[in-house]
Amino acid sequence: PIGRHSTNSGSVVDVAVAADFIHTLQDLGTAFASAGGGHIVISAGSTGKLYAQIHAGAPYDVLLAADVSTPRLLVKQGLGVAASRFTYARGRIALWSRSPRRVDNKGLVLRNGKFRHLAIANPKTAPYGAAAREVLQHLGLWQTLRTRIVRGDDIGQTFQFAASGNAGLAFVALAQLKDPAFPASGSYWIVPQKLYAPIDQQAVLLERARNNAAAIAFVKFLHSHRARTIIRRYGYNVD
Amino acid sequence: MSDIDAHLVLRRGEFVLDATFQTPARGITALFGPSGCGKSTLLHCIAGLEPAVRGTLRVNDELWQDSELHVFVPAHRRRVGYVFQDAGMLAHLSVRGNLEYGMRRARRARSGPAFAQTVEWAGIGPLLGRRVQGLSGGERSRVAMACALLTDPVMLLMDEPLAALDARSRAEMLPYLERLHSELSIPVLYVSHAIDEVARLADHLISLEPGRVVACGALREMLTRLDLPFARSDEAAAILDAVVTGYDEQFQLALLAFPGGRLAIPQRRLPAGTAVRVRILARDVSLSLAHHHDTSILNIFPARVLDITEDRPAQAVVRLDAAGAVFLARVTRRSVHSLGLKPDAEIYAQIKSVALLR
Amino acid sequence: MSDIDAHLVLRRGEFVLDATFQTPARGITALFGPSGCGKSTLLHCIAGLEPAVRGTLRVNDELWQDSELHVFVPAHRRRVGYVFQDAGMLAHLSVRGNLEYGMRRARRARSGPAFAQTVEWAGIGPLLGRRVQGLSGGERSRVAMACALLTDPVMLLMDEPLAALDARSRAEMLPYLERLHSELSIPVLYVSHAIDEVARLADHLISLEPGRVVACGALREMLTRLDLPFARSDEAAAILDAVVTGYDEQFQLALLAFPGGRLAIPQRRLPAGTAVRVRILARDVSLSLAHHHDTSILNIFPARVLDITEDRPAQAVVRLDAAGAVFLARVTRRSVHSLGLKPDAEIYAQIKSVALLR
Amino acid sequence: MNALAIDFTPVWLTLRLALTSTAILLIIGTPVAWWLARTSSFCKLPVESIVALPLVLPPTVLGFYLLIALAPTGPLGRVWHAISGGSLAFSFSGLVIGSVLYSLPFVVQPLQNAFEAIGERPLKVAAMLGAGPVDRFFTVALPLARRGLVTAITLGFAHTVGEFGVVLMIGGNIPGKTQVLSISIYDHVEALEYGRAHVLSAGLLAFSFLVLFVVHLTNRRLQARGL
Amino acid sequence: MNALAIDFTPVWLTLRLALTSTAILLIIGTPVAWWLARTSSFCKLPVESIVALPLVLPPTVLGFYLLIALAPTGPLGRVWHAISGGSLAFSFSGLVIGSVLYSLPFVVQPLQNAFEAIGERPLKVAAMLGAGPVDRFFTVALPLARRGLVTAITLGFAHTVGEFGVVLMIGGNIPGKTQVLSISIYDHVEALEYGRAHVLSAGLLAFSFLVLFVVHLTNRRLQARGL
Ligand SMILES: Nc1ncnc2c1ncn2[C@@H]1O[C@H](COP(=O)(O)OP(=O)(O)OP(=O)(O)O)[C@@H](O)[C@H]1O
Ligand SMILES: Nc1ncnc2c1ncn2[C@@H]1O[C@H](COP(=O)(O)OP(=O)(O)OP(=O)(O)O)[C@@H](O)[C@H]1O
Ligand SMILES: [Mg+2]
Ligand SMILES: [Mg+2]
Repeated sequence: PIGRHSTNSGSVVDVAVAADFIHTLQDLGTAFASAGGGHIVISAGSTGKLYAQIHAGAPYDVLLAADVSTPRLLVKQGLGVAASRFTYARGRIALWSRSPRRVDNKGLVLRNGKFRHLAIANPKTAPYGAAAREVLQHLGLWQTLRTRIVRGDDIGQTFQFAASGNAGLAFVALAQLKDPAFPASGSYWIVPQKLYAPIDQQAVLLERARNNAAAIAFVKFLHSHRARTIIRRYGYNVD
Repeated sequence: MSDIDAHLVLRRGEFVLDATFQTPARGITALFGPSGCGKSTLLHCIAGLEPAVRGTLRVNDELWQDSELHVFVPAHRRRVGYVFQDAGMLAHLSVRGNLEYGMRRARRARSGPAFAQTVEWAGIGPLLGRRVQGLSGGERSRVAMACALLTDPVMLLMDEPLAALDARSRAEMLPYLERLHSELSIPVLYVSHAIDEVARLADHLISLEPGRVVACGALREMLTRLDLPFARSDEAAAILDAVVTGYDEQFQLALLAFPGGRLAIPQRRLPAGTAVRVRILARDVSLSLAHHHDTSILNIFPARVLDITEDRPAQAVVRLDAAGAVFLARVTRRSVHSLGLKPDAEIYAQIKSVALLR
Repeated sequence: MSDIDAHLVLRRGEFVLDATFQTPARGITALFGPSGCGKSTLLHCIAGLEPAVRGTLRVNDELWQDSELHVFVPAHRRRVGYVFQDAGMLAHLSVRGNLEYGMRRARRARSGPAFAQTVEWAGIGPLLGRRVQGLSGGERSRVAMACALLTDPVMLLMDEPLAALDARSRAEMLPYLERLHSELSIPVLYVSHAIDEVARLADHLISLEPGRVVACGALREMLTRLDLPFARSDEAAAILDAVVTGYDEQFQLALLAFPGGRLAIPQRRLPAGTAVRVRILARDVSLSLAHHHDTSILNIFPARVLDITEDRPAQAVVRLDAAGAVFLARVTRRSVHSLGLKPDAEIYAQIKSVALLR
Repeated sequence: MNALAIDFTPVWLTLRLALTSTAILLIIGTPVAWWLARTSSFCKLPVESIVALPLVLPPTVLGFYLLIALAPTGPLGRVWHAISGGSLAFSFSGLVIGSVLYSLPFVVQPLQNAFEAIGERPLKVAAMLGAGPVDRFFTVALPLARRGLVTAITLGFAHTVGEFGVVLMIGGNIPGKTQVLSISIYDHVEALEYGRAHVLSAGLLAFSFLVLFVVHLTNRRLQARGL
Repeated sequence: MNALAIDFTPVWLTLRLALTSTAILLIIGTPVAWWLARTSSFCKLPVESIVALPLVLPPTVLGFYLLIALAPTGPLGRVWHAISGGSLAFSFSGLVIGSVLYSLPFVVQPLQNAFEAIGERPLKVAAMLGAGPVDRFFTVALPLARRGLVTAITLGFAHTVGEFGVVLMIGGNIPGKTQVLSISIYDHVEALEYGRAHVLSAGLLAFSFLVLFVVHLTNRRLQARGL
């Protein structure tokens, strides 16, 4: 694949990122640049869409996916550099309502609260959705709430459902609530990790950037303490 | 008194129509005037198709429009039958569709026979299933006339309906048009630029100049008034009332009497006593000093010269009086001179042909 | 020999046009026939606007169409000027835009004066800036005629161009149309249902019945042939060639001579020796046994009866020969009887009016 | 479960949505188009532009604003709640509103053009044949604008079928309730289930081709008979 | 960074894309519409339906298939690569192809209707005034189809501006290269940057309103002078 764009622009790294991580990445980019790394160009999209694009030769150097399976698949198909694959963040979900004091710190509102709609991300396409389903199944509410669940395309939409007041409650990414730039009001319950399988988000260096020093440097940077601090600040767990 | 009483004003670009006239709401009133003088526009106004028109319009004691009183009866409630100059029809319907469209919306349901009869008259039977686009010019106008008649209108507006017809079709339709006003007893406003058609059909005449009405009155007077264009035209004619007195079986001539004399005209049998109306074209009248019996001209009678107008370089119009009946003769100035014609001269009028109107 | 040579076949729904004719490619050829007989369709075929037409068409030694040889000159290359029956124009252009559209695409660039002159003739100067939709019926046809002329065509096709005109505008345009064939020297195919117009304008005549050509030839012969509808119509006329011999200043009469006698007609001065053509309507001719000098009829000369056709119940057409000039008289059967008319009878023809054609 | 097993609920839902929306689009769009074609009010220009506006917003963004409007606290949602007691977002009614709003220009513009092309003439002729304004509209204007109507139906229907941004946003992707075919295909693509996406897409194309073909064929038939 | 600071690159990119696509849409769509309006070939019906088809696929799905076609290994991408040496997917050219394909029905259908409404008559009149087929097309058919042209431009332009499903898929949301305004707004909404989304949306609406207003105004002016 030939990308007219970044073949010889050594100091530019094209990063494809899952939508939930975009603000974190912006901060990381600033930090990377100030550390003398280079400039990163961010293309956001859902992980599924990004996969299809990479498959079609998209000029991305690094993928920060929202799941594990996509980077794994890319590596398997020879589109990703196997050695570079690693979990850069572990997402956490929270049950959120825009009304203050609506959500208690045990999530009891799910069982006895009055709400018309509960928004979750589409479990089929979004890892956060799958996690939300798991939580509900764990609590034994998946069947009872079935008719009240509305599904956003991704956690961005899920957040909008609740933020616009159309859905009383929503399972959103903790990162969305912790975002320093847009602190959310209302009340939330950070769902205990034991209720769902970890939402591991993996990064992978893409094959076309195998020899791109700046890209390699960026992936390395993600491992750094400085990067981890930033990521943690957005509500992600990092190993 | 049932009249059509109009005072209508409309501005359209640079053209201003300001028409005031009154005409009886029965019989046929011809609208006559040069191209672009506003005849079609006037019909549009009367039909209610020009919302911008100001003024008043009263038909048959019904007020159709009064811009002071904010009265404006919408077009479809006026129930006029309109034959447009371009024979406008509904392009998405067949000929039959067009005919039925108006018929179904008529005041009174028209009977099947009325339909069959109208189709028969207009000679459009073979066209019924056709789309209106393929029609020839003459076919279009015949269909349009049939459409207008089938709406059972209270008034007919016809904009040069015969202009696209050949002489034969025209001759076939004229008698029916003539019967319209007796049979249907609805008034007809009839635009035409053919004086012979007007003379033949109309009872009343409205003469237009660009934008305005210059004269308006009974056809007969208007035709012989030397201050109006009719008497001066090539088609100048007089109209006389006569009574059928007999019939010449051998030569199939109807014998008529009028105050000034007798007329024999080629005509199918008419019952004696029938009142008829004949038209005598000025150009068909020649004058002689003596009564000659050896000519092919059948109709010769004595008359007195009323006046002589030399309206053209070489020609004159002579107004004649035959015992009260006024008619016109177009002769050369040379003949005026050689025959010594002057007012009150007694001469013989030789009439080459006479048209029976009805 | 430059001719228009056509053999054209077209099917349109139930109507089939199968027209074969030959006419000289100069002067005016009239297409005459009843409504719906295919006159407009024939013009369309000649113009190249009917791709479905089969057959051959040759104009001026150029092959415009031969379906055997797969020759079909596209419409815009035929360079004909076409005045459509509905005076079709380009609705998105002003009157001036329409005129210039054709002018710019003409074979030879037309000069400004040609434009001004044509506009002047058609009397459309005040309309130049107008949109074509607002034009009255008569205005439309005048603009359409001017458009067609300004394309500098090799042939003109005119579909009832005067039908929408009033008598005055018609009279104003006729002389110009008459001059077309001498001045422009291009052939004109002229559709009309008015025999008088045809008689006045045309050199040749193609007579149509629904779908086919029934006769085709020089106007003069066609008009007096008793087997054709012209001689039997009300407008039956004969055409005579004459020469100007003098002028009566006092009464403004032109004096003409033709083999059978002399004619005096109201007319502006014409130089002596000019060859002219006059039309004598059958209905303007009366017959007498003696020569009467005391009548207003100026033109009287001796003639011999050729034959008599009693074509109507009460009337007959008498063909007359005045020293080789053949003309017609329409008289009643009674006059035939009372005057004892029969072939070879010697009589006097009294001619009420004579029209100078050109 | 077979990898290509397909749930047909979205198909019916889509069909229902497309038919309902198209019907409502015609009901709303036709008078608007008629008014626009015939008015010379100074409002014409702004209204024309406003009708075309929903087009320029990305559907998801339009959906976002609709979501705000339809929310129980939003202007539309409040009215609706007062009337029906229900909520608009995440309901079929909401989907219909979204689709109608988004597809309106495709219905109004062709209709308006068609109405304008008719001109005054046939309406005058019909008036003279005794037809009142409403009568004229149905028996003359609509038949003569048939081509525009067909285009309006085609574009409106197809666009509603294909629309998914707005629908996804205000529908909440609830299976059996607001999950229409387009979303369902989209989900398959996102979930990398390309096989199912291909099958559904092919089916959708074939079906739509059929519908459009039938619409155009009907149009032709009518054309052959009428205009 | 100010929360409402706005990057204008997407705006220019969008404008460039919309103008290019509209121009290409007209160049491609006009002959197609003309052919459809005048042919009586049996191909007409299928072609009409095919032109309308891209509409029924959700844009992202259409984009997905386009992506496959435009990829260096795909049919179109391979040809393009052979010709230009570049890649179609994720390039401006690719965006243009996608937008054109997706907006084609909005351009073809109104134009086709307008061409059909003209009828044979004016073309015959023009032929008699000496105009050949091409001349007639430009001097008669196009001016008479002006209303359809305006609608085609309006719908084509607005739809390209608002389109984002296809563009997101085949463009890859690359800032400065394929990240158009619609995607950028979408991103802001997704990233919960509602403030910026509002500002951009309002700007987009205002700007588009202006463009549409000008188009309609021009149309009116022309109408007043011409048809
Ligand atoms: N929109 C307009 N702007 C300016 N003048 C107009 C407009 N519409 C019509 N006219 C003019 O109004 C006048 C009257 O037109 P109208 O059609 O009534 O004439 P008419 O008497 O019927 O003529 P004709 O016998 O030729 O049909 C014409 O001179 C015409 O040019
Ligand atoms: N599409 C069609 N289907 C069937 N018949 C048609 C079609 N188009 C025209 N015709 C018929 O062809 C015949 C010839 O039409 P055309 O217009 O040439 O007549 P015309 O001689 O010009 O008559 P007019 O003097 O009335 O204008 C008419 O009888 C007409 O009805
Ligand atoms: Mg008129
Ligand atoms: Mg004709």
